[in-house]
Amino acid sequence: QDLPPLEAKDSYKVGFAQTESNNPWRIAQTKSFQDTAATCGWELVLTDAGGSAAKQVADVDSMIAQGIDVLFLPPREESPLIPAVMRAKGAGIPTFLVDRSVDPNVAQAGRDYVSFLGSDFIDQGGRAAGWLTENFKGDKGVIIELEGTTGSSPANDRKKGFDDAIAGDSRFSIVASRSGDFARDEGRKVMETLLQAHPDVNVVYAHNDEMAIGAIQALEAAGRKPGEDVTIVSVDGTRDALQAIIDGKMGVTVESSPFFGPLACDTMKKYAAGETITPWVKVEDRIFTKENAAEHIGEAY
Amino acid sequence: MTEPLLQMTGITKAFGGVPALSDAALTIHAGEVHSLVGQNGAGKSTLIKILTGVYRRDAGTVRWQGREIDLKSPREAQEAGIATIYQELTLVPQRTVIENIVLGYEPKTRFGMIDWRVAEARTRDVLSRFGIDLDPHRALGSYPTAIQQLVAIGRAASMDARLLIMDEPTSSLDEREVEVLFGVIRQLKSQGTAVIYVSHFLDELFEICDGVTILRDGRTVGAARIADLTKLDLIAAMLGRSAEDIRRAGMTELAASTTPAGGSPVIEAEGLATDRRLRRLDLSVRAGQIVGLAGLLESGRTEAARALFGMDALTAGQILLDGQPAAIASPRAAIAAGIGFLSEDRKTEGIIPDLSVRENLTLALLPRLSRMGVIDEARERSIVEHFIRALGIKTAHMDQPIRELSGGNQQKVLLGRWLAIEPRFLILDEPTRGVDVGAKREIQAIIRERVEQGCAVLLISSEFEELIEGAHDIVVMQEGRSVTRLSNPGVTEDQLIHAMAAGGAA
Amino acid sequence: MKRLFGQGHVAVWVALLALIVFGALRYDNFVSAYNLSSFLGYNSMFVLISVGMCLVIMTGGIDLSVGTVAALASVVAAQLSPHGLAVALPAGVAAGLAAGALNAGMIAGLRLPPFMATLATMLAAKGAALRLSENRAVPVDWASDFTKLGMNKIANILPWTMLIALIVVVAAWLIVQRSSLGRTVLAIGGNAEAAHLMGLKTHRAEIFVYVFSGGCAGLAGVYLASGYGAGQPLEGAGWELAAIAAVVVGGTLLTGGMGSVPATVAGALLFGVVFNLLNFENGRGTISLSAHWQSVIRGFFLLVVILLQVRLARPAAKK
Amino acid sequence: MSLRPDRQLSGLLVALAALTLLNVIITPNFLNMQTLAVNVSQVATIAIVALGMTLVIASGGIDLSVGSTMAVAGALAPIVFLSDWALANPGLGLTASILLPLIVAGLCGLFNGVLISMFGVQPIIATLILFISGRGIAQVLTNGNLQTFTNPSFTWLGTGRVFGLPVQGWIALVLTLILGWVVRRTIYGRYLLSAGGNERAAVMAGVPVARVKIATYVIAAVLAGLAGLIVVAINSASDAARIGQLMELDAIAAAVVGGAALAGGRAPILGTLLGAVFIQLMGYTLIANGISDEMTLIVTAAIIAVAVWLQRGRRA
Ligand SMILES: Nc1ncnc2c1ncn2[C@@H]1O[C@H](COP(=O)(O)OP(=O)(O)OP(=O)(O)O)[C@@H](O)[C@H]1O
Ligand SMILES: Nc1ncnc2c1ncn2[C@@H]1O[C@H](COP(=O)(O)OP(=O)(O)OP(=O)(O)O)[C@@H](O)[C@H]1O
Ligand SMILES: [Mg+2]
Ligand SMILES: [Mg+2]
Repeated sequence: QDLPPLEAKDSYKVGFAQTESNNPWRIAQTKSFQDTAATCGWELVLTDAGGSAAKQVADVDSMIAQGIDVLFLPPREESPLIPAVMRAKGAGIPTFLVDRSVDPNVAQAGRDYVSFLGSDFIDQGGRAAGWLTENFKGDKGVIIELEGTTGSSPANDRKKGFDDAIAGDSRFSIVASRSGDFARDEGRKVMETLLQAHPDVNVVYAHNDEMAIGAIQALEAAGRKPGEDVTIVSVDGTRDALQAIIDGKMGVTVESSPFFGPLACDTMKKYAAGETITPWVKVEDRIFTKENAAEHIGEAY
Repeated sequence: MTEPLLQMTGITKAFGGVPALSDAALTIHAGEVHSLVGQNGAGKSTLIKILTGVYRRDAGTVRWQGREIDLKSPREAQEAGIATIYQELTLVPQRTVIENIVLGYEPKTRFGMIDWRVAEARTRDVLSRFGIDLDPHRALGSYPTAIQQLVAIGRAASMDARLLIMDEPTSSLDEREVEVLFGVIRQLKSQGTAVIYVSHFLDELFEICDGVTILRDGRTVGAARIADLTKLDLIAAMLGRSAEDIRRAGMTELAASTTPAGGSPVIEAEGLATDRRLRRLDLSVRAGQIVGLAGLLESGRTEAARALFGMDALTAGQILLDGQPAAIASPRAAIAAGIGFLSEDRKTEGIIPDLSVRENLTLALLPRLSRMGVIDEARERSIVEHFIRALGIKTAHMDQPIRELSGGNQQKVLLGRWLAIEPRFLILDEPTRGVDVGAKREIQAIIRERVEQGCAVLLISSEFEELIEGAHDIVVMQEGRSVTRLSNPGVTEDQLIHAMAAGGAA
Repeated sequence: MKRLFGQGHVAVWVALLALIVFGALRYDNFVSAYNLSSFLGYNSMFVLISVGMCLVIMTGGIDLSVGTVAALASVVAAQLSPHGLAVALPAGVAAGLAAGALNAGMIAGLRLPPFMATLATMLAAKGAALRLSENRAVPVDWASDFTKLGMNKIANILPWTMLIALIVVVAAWLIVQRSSLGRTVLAIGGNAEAAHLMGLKTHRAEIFVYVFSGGCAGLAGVYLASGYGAGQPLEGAGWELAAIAAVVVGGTLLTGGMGSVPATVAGALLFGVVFNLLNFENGRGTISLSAHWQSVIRGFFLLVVILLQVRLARPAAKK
Repeated sequence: MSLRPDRQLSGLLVALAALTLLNVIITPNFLNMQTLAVNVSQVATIAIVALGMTLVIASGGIDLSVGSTMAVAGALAPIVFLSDWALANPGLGLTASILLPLIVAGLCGLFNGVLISMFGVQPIIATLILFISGRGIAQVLTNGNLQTFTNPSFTWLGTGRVFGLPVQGWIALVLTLILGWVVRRTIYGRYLLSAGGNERAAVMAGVPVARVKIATYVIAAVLAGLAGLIVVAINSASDAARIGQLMELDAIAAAVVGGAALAGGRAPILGTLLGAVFIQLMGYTLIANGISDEMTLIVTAAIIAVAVWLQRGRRA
């Protein structure tokens, strides 16, 4: 069965079914879509699932009922959003997945939805580990890992990417891996506690920048010198993280850009024009270190 | 003699180390109406609750129909054939009258569902036996205490029990209803049902009971056929004093009619009405005067009190304090104006169960006991100590939670709450309800003393004796109106009954 | 009729009706088969947990565990989905019943306060769900008949799940109205001590409501897995509050002793309609409500309904 | 006060001692000053909110909105001290950035209190309204953005030390002492317990129940606001979406483990502090010993159940 076509016109009714709005990354992503709407001729229908995959499906349903032309969907979870993708397809609405994908065993790009626009969470974790193995000076790396929200796919993937990569280097051992819920406050608390139990730690890998900043605060409060005696690596590329890199407190953050709007507009236009879209429109994530942080801090969120 | 129906011996029970019962005993025969008497806190209710499995006994044996038993819950007691009306009303006020009658024993249809039609018929049956006419579909809580009490009795009486226990069933009933109740008891008795009857109204005991067991300080001090005793003997045994002492004191202590009331009116009600069934109340009480308020159930006496105490908004009329119109918009305002109100509903409108005796007693007095919001605890303690002694409150210590006190003692604490504010005008709704004969006289004496000091009292009572001996004047109410005012001395019981009933026709 | 619409229950029906009329007039396709069936499907989960919660609240208790228990049940059902609906459905419900039994044991057996007991179960069920699922959503087997339950509809409008939910509702209503168990439930809420002294089987009734609520949550969890393609250990956050709100907006007092099953259903649907309306409003293009504004509006709406309820209930209470 | 709360307290103390002993044995580096400081700083916010919650529970109510109130206060503070006016008047600006959020938090409490005591709305639902929209309001105020800042004098509230221990720990302790005294010795405390113990009877004894309840919700909200400020100060950042999330459950749990009865009428202030400490220490133990996140949930559940059961057991 073929993908639903999209006719080329000036204005589209575009659905964007956001998963939640409880972190800066999501808010920046939503804002990016809103900003693009003005320039790209979108009449944007915005919903917010409040962190519930089931509600996200219901939200997509209500968009279908409203007769949207195109759907941009950042699926909260791989499997639970499949019904949404299938129903959009059934209603003749071309769908683009954003920032996360769905289970490829059931729904496939080019058949059930047009394409997946996004980066690779596993790869993000792997690149953080890669930078670490290259730049770590000591001979024994004792790692604390601050995981994202337990059970969420970025947490699972960033953990897998990092852990698999680090396993290849015998210098490193992960002494504790624990959820900080992607939040600064929680990251700080967990770090404070783990630091007491493992004072010999000299590497922190956080699944996002907010927790990394929390970890830096915990380290400083305990009289440690983040950046000097503890290396910190993380993912996202927020302004605070870039600042921390500039200040020498943090080693690296792997970019995970929330600014999907322009790419979405571009890809949709191409699709409407009849071009074939690759199943995975990869977002080229940069990597921010001392070398380039100052240069990019202006564009960070 | 045949095997007794129930035989309790050597029953012992302590609460947190404080003994409530020590070596209590009770024997009941089938078809006997047996009374359990004793002062407040003597352990009557506790003994009953041990029998029905609410409390576990520390020691002692219970034989029921010749076999030793150990009931673990009220349900087991009911299944064994013991139905109980507990002292504190134990019904569900939010639910309808029908439900409260049939709960736990609902008639079922063939499909195992409740047959509401049969349930209603059964309820009407029970109600008509007690001559109550009400809407059984309404929530029980919307009816006055007396009605609720009758429903509780009706429920228990309809359970076909071998033994029916009534812990102070008549405390909120008037004489007419008591007569109805006695009719029912006699009928049950003729069917062979035994009844344990607890009451502080000794006259009732002589009227209805066959045998009596006397408890004092948790111990059974005597059991006898009631016919073999005089009232004085009974009182003497309860109090542990000689009959001679008692004789000298006389029966009620109010006896206010002997002293003429001479003060100026403290409070006057002119044509008061509320949308709670108070239609028109005219009333005045002078300093040093006791005015009685008489009336049948539903006549609106409680409503009159509520209006005077600022609990219900007035829809007509006004209240004068010392001749000046006064706006009494809330109980708080009433208290500030020197008015106290002892409610008839001790449990829901009186005690704060988790607070101590001390905290309960000083609750209304607090504004005067504190400076800048801080309570003067030393003064508080001395005041409480005074009232515990003056009212003879039986409590382990003043910091004991009030819920652990016996019913009568709770009542005394609440009376203390109002006496403590030294009111100019005190409304007493059934003040001696549930209070034993000894304490009753003490309470009456205290009230009289306050009146002599100039306090004005409005006394609501279902006991004619209390009204006739105690009140200077008696205002009679009917259907929310004050209809007659009788003046003592000289009011007779007949006169009063006539005034209460006759107006209905007028 | 009076039972259905009586007392404080009017407010919720009035509000529900008003919102539906408002939506129908203001938005295209609001009352369309598509929107209706999706609405009923999604909200059948909330109807289920709300009914369970209603019975619990009638006893004066509370069940905070419904959301995570549903998540746990969804994981169990999804894991067993290759064996088909006939295995996965009972297994999911059984998981819910087991959690309910745990609550019942702590509350009726150990006499823990319901709030704390079910809070503990709420945490434990989430932990168990994460553990079983190894921290990720468990895909269902699309080849088995398991997903039929969640996906199929009668006449293209009425989802099976809503039909099942309605059957549970009717059963609960009958139990409350017509069985001694149901009357005991209400009596406990009215006056637990009195109910005990009246010789009612209070333990049995307490156990029943928590197990029933657990079963409802289990069923909702099975539907979650079946209708959304996966067992979801993280789903269910905040469901307990949604259910409590539905019950209360339906005119039931949290102190127990009274309440209405049908009005609770209306309450659950009411909140569903609000979400649905917000989505449609955002689609009209006039204003775009951010998620933040949406929660402000939802709170405000709750306030309005509650005040409406207070107003409508007042005169009745006075009499 | 009667003997009862003391007996309850002693049960909790025994549990705390056992947990501490367990930690001394199994947790590395447990006996050191930094461990104490970490725990004190982490428990302080829960304890402060739980104190207010205890009063609310004593009045027979519950307050679900404390987390949202924290978010509102926490979102406001940076807005105030980052404003041009505050930057021009640092002293005044700092004062305002503390007072204004507390006042607004108090207004949240006023809203709850009025709904509950004047309109007769059930507490759980009345406070659910702000639970839902309060955080939304905080997010609208900040446009959902994370506000980060450097302001050493404000940050002191979260990171400062007095006698070697975190400032917020001292604040929690002082508040406990004050509230403990208020409950025992003031007319407000007595009125609170009466209103929660038997509202009808309290009204008839002249207790201004409505005023007492309103005051209680205001106090609880102001305390929550203070906790919100502390959280923001520790993190040097305000994230309206996250501040105080799930705080209501932690606070209620602390109060109940400390001996509060949800039916009202009891306000074990010291117990609440210990309850909060117990919950904190339990969390610390699990994290420091590398118990996985899922198991942490299960073990926490079991410990809460046992702790509450111990409380109950002593009462029966
Ligand atoms: N649950 C309890 N906890 C502690 N003490 C109790 C409890 N129940 C009763 N008591 C004490 O036991 C004693 C006997 O009380 P009980 O209620 O049996 O008296 P009673 O004879 O029924 O009095 P009354 O005529 O006032 O009803 C009293 O001193 C009372 O304080
Ligand atoms: N049979 C009845 N049907 C309906 N309502 C009743 C009935 N009996 C009483 N009530 C309610 O009870 C109230 C009457 O008060 P109540 O009977 O307490 O008056 P009272 O004269 O103070 O009696 P008492 O103080 O002896 O109980 C009314 O508000 C009325 O609503
Ligand atoms: Mg008694
Ligand atoms: Mg009366």
